[in-house]
Amino acid sequence: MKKLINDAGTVVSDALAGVAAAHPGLRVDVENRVVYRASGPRRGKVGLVSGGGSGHEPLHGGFVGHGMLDAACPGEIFTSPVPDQVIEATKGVDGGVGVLHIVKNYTGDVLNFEMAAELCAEEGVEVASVLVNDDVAVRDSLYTAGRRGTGATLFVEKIAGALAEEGAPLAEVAAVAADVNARSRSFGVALSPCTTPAAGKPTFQLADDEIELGIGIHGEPGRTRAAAGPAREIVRVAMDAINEDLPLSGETLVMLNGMGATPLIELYVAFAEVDAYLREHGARAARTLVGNYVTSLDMQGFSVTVCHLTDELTRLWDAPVETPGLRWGR
Amino acid sequence: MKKLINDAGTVVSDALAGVAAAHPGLRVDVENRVVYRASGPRRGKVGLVSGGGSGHEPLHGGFVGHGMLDAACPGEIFTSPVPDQVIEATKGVDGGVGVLHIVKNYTGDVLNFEMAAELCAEEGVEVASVLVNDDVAVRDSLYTAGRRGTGATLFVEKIAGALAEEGAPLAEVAAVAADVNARSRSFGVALSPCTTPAAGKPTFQLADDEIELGIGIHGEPGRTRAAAGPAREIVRVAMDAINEDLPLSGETLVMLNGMGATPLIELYVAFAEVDAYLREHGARAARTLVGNYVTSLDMQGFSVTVCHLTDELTRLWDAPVETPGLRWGR
Amino acid sequence: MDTSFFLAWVDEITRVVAAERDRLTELDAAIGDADHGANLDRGFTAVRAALAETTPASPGALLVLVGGTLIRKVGGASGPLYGTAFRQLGKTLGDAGEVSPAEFAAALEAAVDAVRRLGSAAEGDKTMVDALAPAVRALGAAAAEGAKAAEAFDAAARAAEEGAAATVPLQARKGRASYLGPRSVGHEDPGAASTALILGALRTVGAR
Amino acid sequence: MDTSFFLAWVDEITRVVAAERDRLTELDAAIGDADHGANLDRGFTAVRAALAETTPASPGALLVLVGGTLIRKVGGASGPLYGTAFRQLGKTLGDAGEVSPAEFAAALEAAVDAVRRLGSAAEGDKTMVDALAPAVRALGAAAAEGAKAAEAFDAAARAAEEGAAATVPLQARKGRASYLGPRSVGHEDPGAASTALILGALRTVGAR
Ligand SMILES: Nc1ncnc2c1ncn2[C@@H]1O[C@H](COP(=O)(O)OP(=O)(O)O)[C@@H](O)[C@H]1O
Ligand SMILES: Nc1ncnc2c1ncn2[C@@H]1O[C@H](COP(=O)(O)OP(=O)(O)O)[C@@H](O)[C@H]1O
Ligand SMILES: [Mg+2]
Ligand SMILES: [Mg+2]
Ligand SMILES: [Mg+2]
Ligand SMILES: [Mg+2]
Repeated sequence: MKKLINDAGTVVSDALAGVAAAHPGLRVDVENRVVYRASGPRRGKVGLVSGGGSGHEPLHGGFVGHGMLDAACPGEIFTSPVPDQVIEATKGVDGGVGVLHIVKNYTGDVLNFEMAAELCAEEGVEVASVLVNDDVAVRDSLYTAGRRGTGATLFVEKIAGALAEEGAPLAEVAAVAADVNARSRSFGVALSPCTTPAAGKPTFQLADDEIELGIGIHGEPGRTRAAAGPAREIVRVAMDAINEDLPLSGETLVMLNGMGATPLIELYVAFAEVDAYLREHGARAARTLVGNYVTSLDMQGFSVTVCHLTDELTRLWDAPVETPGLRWGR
Repeated sequence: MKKLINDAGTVVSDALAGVAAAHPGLRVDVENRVVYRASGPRRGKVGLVSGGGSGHEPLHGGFVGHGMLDAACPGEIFTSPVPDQVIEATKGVDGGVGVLHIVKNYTGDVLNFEMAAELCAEEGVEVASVLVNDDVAVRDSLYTAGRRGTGATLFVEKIAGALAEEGAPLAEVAAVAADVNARSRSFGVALSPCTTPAAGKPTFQLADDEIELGIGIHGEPGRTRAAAGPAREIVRVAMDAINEDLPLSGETLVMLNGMGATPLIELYVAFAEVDAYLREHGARAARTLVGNYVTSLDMQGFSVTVCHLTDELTRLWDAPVETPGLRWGR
Repeated sequence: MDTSFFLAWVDEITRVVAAERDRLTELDAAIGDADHGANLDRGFTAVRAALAETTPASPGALLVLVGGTLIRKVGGASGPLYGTAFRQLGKTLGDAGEVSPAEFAAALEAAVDAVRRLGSAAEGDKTMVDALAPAVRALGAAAAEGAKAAEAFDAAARAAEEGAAATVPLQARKGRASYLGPRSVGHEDPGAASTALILGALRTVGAR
Repeated sequence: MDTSFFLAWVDEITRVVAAERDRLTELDAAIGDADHGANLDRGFTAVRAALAETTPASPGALLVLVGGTLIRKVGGASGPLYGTAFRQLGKTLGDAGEVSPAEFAAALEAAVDAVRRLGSAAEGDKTMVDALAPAVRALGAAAAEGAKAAEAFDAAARAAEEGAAATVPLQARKGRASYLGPRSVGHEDPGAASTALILGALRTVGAR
């Protein structure tokens, strides 16, 4: 394992110091591990708080800023944050009209955010939560912890963030967040495992002619192992899984997301196949993102996330956003 | 080698198809391998053309758009483009007041752009060239091909692009480009080699406790091999090399650039060290970029580029830009 | 058993968790996200630090402090779950200065119920509950028969170890391992393994 | 030597470049950017495609076409350099239908001068010039002594091979390898190696 770090135990706080130095638009409480907008809460605006394990950068800290999150709580690498962080963040962004927690559906994230929400409610801050669970590789049944939250998290943060920026009330912001999640599906593929600094070795082994299908964003193996093949075929597997779950049609918002160590040129090769697949199925990539957005440390691979748009969602997607990881319109 | 591609021979055109599908603001001539702004040339505006081998994405195609390049010519992976591409692009962006070629200082890039420039001049298009050579790992002497062009290319493209957008004449645009280059210095470090699709295996071997210091962006080994160490020490080596060449002071524009396979969280860890180094030396990171901007396929590692700012350069850096790889102000 | 007994237990847990940290993380790498060892190690290191600052007045207060610290420092699934377990254990013991094996057995039962409520995992779902539940039963039975602490804790530790080992052939239905479906079969659940360590620590201290 | 002789030369270059593609790329991986084999293979494949469309009327026209195609298809340093070399070779030969060894030797000298002008590399800089220059001298000497084509080309090929081998101990002063400084020592220059292949192909065809 070779990592550009000082010490496996201080990666998260060292990185937060870097985030603070790099982005004057953010205020980073390194001690309590919360990333805020430097501008602070706005009276009358619903606050948006998200968080989760670190190692998925730019998610979530890179999406704090105008038109998106008000605060992010980074946990240890691949470990959900603790309730204290979420409480601190929630109180810190409260503009008097409530706070939305955007929580990816993992047992740890759910439990820690729930504990925090209860305590915040006791202290008089109104909190609503949206659970993101877009990963079609996991069956949402009694026999699993339910679908994982992956790429759609970014869509939820952006679109709910835009609506909150317009001054919509908490219930509406929570509703659009839930709607975006309901309209989104993801599927991920790994060409290589990743290595956490703490473990110091890859989370699994893959032969040179094997890939993992249906992976999440925590270096876990996928549902199945398959033979490596051309991008065209791998993308087809991912898109078939998405299409079977929620048939593709009409205008879509599509993210071709790199897992952290895949060259951008390869992501574009894959995106060309995604685009061709959508056309074949009578759908259109009306809005697109291609790049590293919801990563898994140094994993090679990608995920595709498709959200079925409405005019209103497109409008909110297009609204100005100013964060380290996503910026347009200002 | 595992790559998300269809075929080693078609990577560049397959990726260009993806670029075309992902970015409606671009017009991609896949056949002739030129990426243009969809809006076409603007009468009275100096055109900016850059290019070079592929494998460095988002450089250069990702920097085509308002406020930056008018066209980019992607060559094969790590191979400079051919004159035909540059000629096509130059003619295609000519707004009647000349075109600036932004050329990284590699023998191949220089020769191919020179041939193209000669032919364009013969056909009546005024062409000026700026050579980017910011890499302090290479001594600029009779005994080398001169300093390589690396990270400063992005600074040159952004700042010269902003001036061109304001309608400045070719001579002024070329002068500011040369000035940015003269004020910029870079140094790169590899934690791992990269693998080109054509070669199919890593360009060099590194043990688990070794790094390469003074690398370029083509997977070549660096000037020296050293023992791996904490980010703090590695960054110090890079910053010392930069500081010895052009002593740090005052306001700077700093890019902490990932080589393609380094997690963003690690880049932030390194950036914190860069920031600390600058403060120690009485300089300040007034403007910053942290992320994958000038990459080397799937290489792990980073480069730092520092540009000494003036008020005018800061103003041009802050001017609106709208490209796939860099966007603000619109 | 008094506060110093439970302090010794916490010390012993801290020691074994640190010693077994890599094994726990490897178990988690196979069917989870490779952080369980680091999570618990961080948590109990923080517990030790907290105990260096204050000495709680009773076993109950001590265990509430342990639980609260785990909740505040661990994160992940195991932080709230173990944190809740220790807090419930402490709360149920109240402020008594001395705790009998039977009282401890009853409190542990309450703790495991709290874990079950929070995580809604049943036995057989391949989680820490598969080690906790049999341990509680063994402890309760031993206490009901009037066993000494050393014997009762030995029974509980053995039951937890057997419960952890019995997770190997199961397919996970809760936690991250459930994402793997049938591929989760053949691996020991990391949380069940850490439960076995925690009850093993109780045996060690009980045998002194 | 007529057009068909040079056509055969080009065919033979195409064949050996394809066969040695990986070796050239490996040489380039060691001190460059691992593309020299792919570059030349792409270039000569394009040359073959161009020749399938038109048959040039003279050796000169053929070689100008080869050079132009290399410039248009190869890129990198070697594209303009080899392209210029072939173009200059063709231009110097003019539109003569038959070429003598002496005429070819003179044209090759002009070609190598053009490469030197374009790349401003001198002998000893560890580039293709280190194979081209001795080959031109050997060819010129043989032609001046009135050697047959077969003998003259054999001398040129041997000189190129020796020149390429002699680049191994050199420190590069031009091209990417120069970035490596002293670390470029101990490796054969890929461009010198491909020059040896190109002149080796001339020998092969001359010996038929
Ligand atoms: N719903 C649940 N109920 C009980 N225990 C659970 C549940 N989900 C997970 N666990 C336990 O937590 C362990 C994982 O802990 P840890 O790795 O620290 O957290 P995370 O899964 O968030 O990375 C699992 O091995 C399992 O024993
Ligand atoms: N200035 C120069 N003059 C002559 N030959 C050169 C010069 N620079 C590079 N070369 C030759 O080009 C070869 C590299 O070609 P190639 O790998 O195709 O291009 P690139 O270096 O652009 O990747 C070198 O091995 C060397 O022989
Ligand atoms: Mg975890
Ligand atoms: Mg090259
Ligand atoms: Mg875990
Ligand atoms: Mg090369």
